[in-house]
Amino acid sequence: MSETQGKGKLALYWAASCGGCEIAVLAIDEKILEVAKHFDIVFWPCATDGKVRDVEKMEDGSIDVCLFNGGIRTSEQEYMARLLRRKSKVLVAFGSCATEGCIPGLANLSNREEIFETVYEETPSTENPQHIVPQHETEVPEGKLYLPVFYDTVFTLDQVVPVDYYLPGCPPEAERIWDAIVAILEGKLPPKGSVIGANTTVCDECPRKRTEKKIKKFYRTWEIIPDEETCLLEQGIICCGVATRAGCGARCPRVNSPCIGCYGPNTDVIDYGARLMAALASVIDSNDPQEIEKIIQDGIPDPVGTFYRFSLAHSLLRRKRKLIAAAAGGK
Amino acid sequence: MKYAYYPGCSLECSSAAYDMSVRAVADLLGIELREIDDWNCCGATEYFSQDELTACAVIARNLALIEPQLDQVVAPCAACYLNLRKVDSLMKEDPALADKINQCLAAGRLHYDPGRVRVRHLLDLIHTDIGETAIKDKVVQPLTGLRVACYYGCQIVRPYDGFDNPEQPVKLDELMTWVGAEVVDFPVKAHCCGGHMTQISEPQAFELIRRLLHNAAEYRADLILCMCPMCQLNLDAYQNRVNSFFGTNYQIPIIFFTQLLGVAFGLDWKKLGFGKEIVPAEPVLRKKLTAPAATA
Amino acid sequence: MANDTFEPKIVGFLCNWCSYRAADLAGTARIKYSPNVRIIRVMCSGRVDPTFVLKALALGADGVMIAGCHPGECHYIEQNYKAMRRYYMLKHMLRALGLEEDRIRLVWASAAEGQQLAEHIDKFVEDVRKLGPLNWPANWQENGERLHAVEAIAKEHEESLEVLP
Amino acid sequence: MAERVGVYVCHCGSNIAGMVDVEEVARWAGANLKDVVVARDYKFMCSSLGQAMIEEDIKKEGLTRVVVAACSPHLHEKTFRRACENAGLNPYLCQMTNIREHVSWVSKDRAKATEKARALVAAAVERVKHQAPLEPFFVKVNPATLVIGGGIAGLQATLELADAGYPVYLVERTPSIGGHMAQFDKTFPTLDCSACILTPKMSEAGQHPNVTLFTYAEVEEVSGSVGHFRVKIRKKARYVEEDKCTGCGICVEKCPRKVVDHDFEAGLGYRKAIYTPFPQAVPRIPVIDVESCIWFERQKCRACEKLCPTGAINFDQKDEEITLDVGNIIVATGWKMFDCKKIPQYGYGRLANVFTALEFERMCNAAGPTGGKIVLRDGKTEPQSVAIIHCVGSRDSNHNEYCSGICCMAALKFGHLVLEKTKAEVYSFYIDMRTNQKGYEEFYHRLLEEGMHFVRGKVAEVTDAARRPEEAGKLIIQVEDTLMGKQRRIPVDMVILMGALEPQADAKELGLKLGISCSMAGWYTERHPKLDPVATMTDGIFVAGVCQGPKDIPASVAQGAAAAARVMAMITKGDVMIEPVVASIIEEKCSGCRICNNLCPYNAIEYDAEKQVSRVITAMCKGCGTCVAACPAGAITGAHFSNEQVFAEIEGILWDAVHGNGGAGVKEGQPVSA
Repeated sequence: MSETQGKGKLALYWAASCGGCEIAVLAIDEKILEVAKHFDIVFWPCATDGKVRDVEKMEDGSIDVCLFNGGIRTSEQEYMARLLRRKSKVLVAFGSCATEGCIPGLANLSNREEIFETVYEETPSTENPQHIVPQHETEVPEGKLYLPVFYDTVFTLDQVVPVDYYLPGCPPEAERIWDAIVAILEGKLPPKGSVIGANTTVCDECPRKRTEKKIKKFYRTWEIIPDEETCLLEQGIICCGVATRAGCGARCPRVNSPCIGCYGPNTDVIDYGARLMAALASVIDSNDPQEIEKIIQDGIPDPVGTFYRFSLAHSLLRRKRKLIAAAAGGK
Repeated sequence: MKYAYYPGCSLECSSAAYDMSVRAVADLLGIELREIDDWNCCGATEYFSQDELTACAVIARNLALIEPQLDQVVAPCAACYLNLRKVDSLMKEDPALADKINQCLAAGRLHYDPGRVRVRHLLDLIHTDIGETAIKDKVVQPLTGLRVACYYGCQIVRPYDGFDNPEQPVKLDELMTWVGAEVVDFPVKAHCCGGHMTQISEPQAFELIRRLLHNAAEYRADLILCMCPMCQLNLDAYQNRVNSFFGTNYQIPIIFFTQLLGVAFGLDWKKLGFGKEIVPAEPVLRKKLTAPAATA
Repeated sequence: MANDTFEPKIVGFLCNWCSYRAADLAGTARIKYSPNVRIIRVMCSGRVDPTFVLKALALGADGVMIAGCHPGECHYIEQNYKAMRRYYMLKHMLRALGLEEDRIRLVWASAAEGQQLAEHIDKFVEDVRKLGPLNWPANWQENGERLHAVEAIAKEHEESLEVLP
Repeated sequence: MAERVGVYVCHCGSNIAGMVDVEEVARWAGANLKDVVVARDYKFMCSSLGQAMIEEDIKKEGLTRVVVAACSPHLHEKTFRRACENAGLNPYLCQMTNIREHVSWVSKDRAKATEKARALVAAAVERVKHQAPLEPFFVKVNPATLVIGGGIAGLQATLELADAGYPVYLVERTPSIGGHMAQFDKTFPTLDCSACILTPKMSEAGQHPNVTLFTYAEVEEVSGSVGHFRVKIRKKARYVEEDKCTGCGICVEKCPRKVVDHDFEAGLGYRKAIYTPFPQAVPRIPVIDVESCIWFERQKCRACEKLCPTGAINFDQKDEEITLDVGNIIVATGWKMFDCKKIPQYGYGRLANVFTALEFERMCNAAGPTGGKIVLRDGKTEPQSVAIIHCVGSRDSNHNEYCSGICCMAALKFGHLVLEKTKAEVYSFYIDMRTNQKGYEEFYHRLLEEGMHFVRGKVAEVTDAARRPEEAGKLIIQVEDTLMGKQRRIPVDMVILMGALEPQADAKELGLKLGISCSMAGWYTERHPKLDPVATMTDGIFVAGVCQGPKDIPASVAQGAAAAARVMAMITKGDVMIEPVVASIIEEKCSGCRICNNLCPYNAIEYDAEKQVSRVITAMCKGCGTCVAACPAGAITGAHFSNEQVFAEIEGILWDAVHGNGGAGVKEGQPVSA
């Protein structure tokens, strides 16, 4: 895209996420000026004024690139996802939430009722004697008011609309964001549906020494002071770097902290947690069923939080079983 | 070591010597036997041919009565041992039957979960749980020179996977060697004594008894050791009848293995129930055990 | 109960050397067993990736069976142990996700054990039948409410756009 | 471009069509499965007409993929792959699905069987679309062969190969080759002398220029694969230097320590602490038994060393490890006899005159401990009556369920020998008389005429407890004669127990080293029970003789020769095709985490420390796919069992769940509303 052709149109949107991704965009520092040189920002509710109505009035496909962060938690977010999909030539799932659900996706361990109960009733700072929880419809003298529907399940962006590119990370590293912008500007994009980034895992960027792996016990981080040079996994600490896409420069392992997997799975892996489970289970150093069970249960008290911390919503099973729904399904 | 104790009817009367010696020996070996409160007859073999459910329920009642903190029960009588085991395992294999039995037990506000209690024979317990070293430690009157035939009968070793070989058991042989006795070969050691056949057809029963006596005599056994009241009764009480029937002259004392163990341990013979047997054992013992016990 | 007519759909991953051949032998010996287990051949139970199991459950299977050579008899020496380790890891995960861990089962069957494999299959089918249908897709779908709500927003906005100018 | 898939559903006569509506399955596949352009059913797909149908469709319809729904791929995968290849389609683009063994033969309900068959066909169709053309690898075959076990089966294999001009290493655990056959006196049914036919073969093997013997040696470790195995053997210290020893036997003669020989003489005779197992042993080099040798016991004696004319005795000798490179391995490790003491009611070990079959073999042998005289344990009394009990430890659910095969004939042979050498009455107690080889039934009739008594019934007990005067001092056989329907007690002087043949105690252990499996009973598993009885599941490893299952001498010899022929075919061809079902690592995706390094039992994954990636050594990979499943980066792919292929197969096999009710068909990434 050369300057003579005129500026492109860029949109950014924030759905179910913490907002860190919005800040991450600014973390590219002065390079944001370079972005501004090439793009008109047509929609960025966090930073510029703009209304949904404006977007609705745009022609379909008139936005060149939309960076969409956050998962889909409510009907409003889904509406925005669909709208921006229709208006954008290239839709990028920006950050871990849009890509694979991220921490908000862990809400899939509960359902709407349980979440409302916690948020609006049970937290110590909550005083709610009337048990008021958000309702989709509310009657007021003037008529009906609507709130977006709060879903039972968090979806990822690509679970509701087709996504062209992904930029994982919680949040994506500034360098990777810039790499992606350059790739878009230069038109050097991988095939649609790809992640713009590395095709290998964190170990590739990790300076620690690795030998062959055999694990007799999994340690939690507070149980052991790890050696600073040896592979953390070989010391029994669950470091997710083996299964997590490179791109961060192995930030966590470099400071003696295990990788927790925010960059998601490597290319063509359809279930991050399954990959990590398979890898870790394979190197458990026991052939005795009871011992294996003990190693697993003692060392991994929270398997979902360990293996699906960032990817539960995008995993094959997507969520914890809703017993009510399952019972209904059986009838 | 605590075990529930199921003496059974025979030990109350005809085999009182067994009960006396079991208690005396157990006491010495530190085995605490807690007699099941309000136990009833196991029904021996007869009930099963009449009505299985009743037979089972009668037996299961004893299992259900065992104090919850005990998980093993000892039965010295072979028939009692077999019946308790049989019902426990029938209940395990057939949950429907177990349900029915428990319905019967419910009438007495009782319940038994199959597998809760492990049914043990006394010999197994002494041999396995006490063991060689502890037994040898207790011997004050070694039975050196006493030739014993160890008679197991049928019910202890068959049909359940037991603590010994079902065809040629050896545990009592080993136990007797530990206390210094000379164990003679007794190839018929697991053959039948005739059981209740004495009441049905004497010639058949006597022939079975004769074979056992004959074999023990052939191997010059001083006495035959039993661990079943029925066996002891048949061999002892009918010995004279067998002799007159076949024109033989066997004079082989038949005693319970616990009685002889008690002798080796230096216990008082009276407390071991000696004198209740018909073919007297004491003369043989006195003759053979010339060397006095160190502490006697 | 609805379970009377419920026929579980079960995916079976059988290793090429022992359990698949056991299934072949069950056939040759004309041993009849439940038709509910549909067999996928893998070279070794060690090839079974937890992803396979999750994928089958996610797509609507009610249970997944993994079968390999007996421990110590693996055609690939010891790879069935790796299958075993992953199996326990998977069970740990399934429990955490609210699934009955009995929906997956690891069994061993040598090439000579057609009868045993058939028994394993029958037992597993019955056990899954007792658990009832899983119907996982229904677990995350929002029962139509979701679509309705999105369309309602679109309609609301359209109407207000019409009114505005 | 969409694939063009052909689906072929076989009736297999009525084998499949009798339970599965094959026409419906084919019709359904054609109507419902994407990319299926041809779907046919046919009486016998494996017939030449069936194959021709596929070939023609490939050419005319331009099929790019083929699915055959028929029997087990273990039977006909090769057939259909060849058909595809003939028509110019890469054979790995053909997928078989098993609707006979896995569906029609095991189902009772036609509708459910048809439903299952549909699912399997859908799975195969979805899978085949993801399959990729593959080319097999070829590996050179080392012409040297390792034979494990120097019994008759191993000897036969060794000589066949050596005579054909190929080098053979023969490894034998005991000090001499010859095996159990060397212990026997006569062989049934011809009654020719065992030693007379065996020893020439032994010495031939001992002297053959192409044969290298390693006796008193065991296989320690096996690595590599077909064409190029590397085998470590441990040659146990003999304490006699082989190159110096002439086999003169002075050491044995002068050795002052005599012990009971539980091996060769089955406990019936004696040997010295330094010994050769038997006079015709090959090699004739003795061995010092450290358990019995006075020097090893209390550092005294060394008589053998002093008297050896060539200075061959070496008390400092150590076990030696030798590495051999071979292309193929023949396993002929034979058997051991059932421990008859496990059936105490038969009295072995308790009643003196109860003998095992092996003891009796030695007793009959003219070179044996009694000089061939049949006598009681006292060494002098000739028995007046002999009982032979069949099926001791075999056909017995308490011990081994299988029939031990050879014992009936061996029992008849024993009967003949007793009748020939003594005046005794001979009783055989059998369950069934099994004499089903050439000349065997005739031999049975001969024994009937010679006056051997046959009692059909399983012996309850052998006892010395006499009931009647005539039983006194005898062994009484208590048996139910099932032909008379009567309990019988038969007093005899001697009892022979026909103990079962059992797998060697360490058969499983060796199997693990070799990567071959055992049946539940412990016999090595052949590749196919009927059509491939000497090959194993591991290419390049063959089995011969009793280690594969009980069999007699002619069958063992035939198997030895057959295994050798199979090996020769491999050597002559020069190279061996290896299925391209192997793992490979995509280096760009590999981060060198090394999770996979330890998982391969064949050490086929190496780590490149410089590039920090792991790599699969294709020739050593056996294609199990464990590393594929374990790779956390998804960097390892398994040819022909790739993730995509299995995922597609799962989707296909759950076709009804995905496309049926429940809305499970919603694809990810697609708008829910149109």
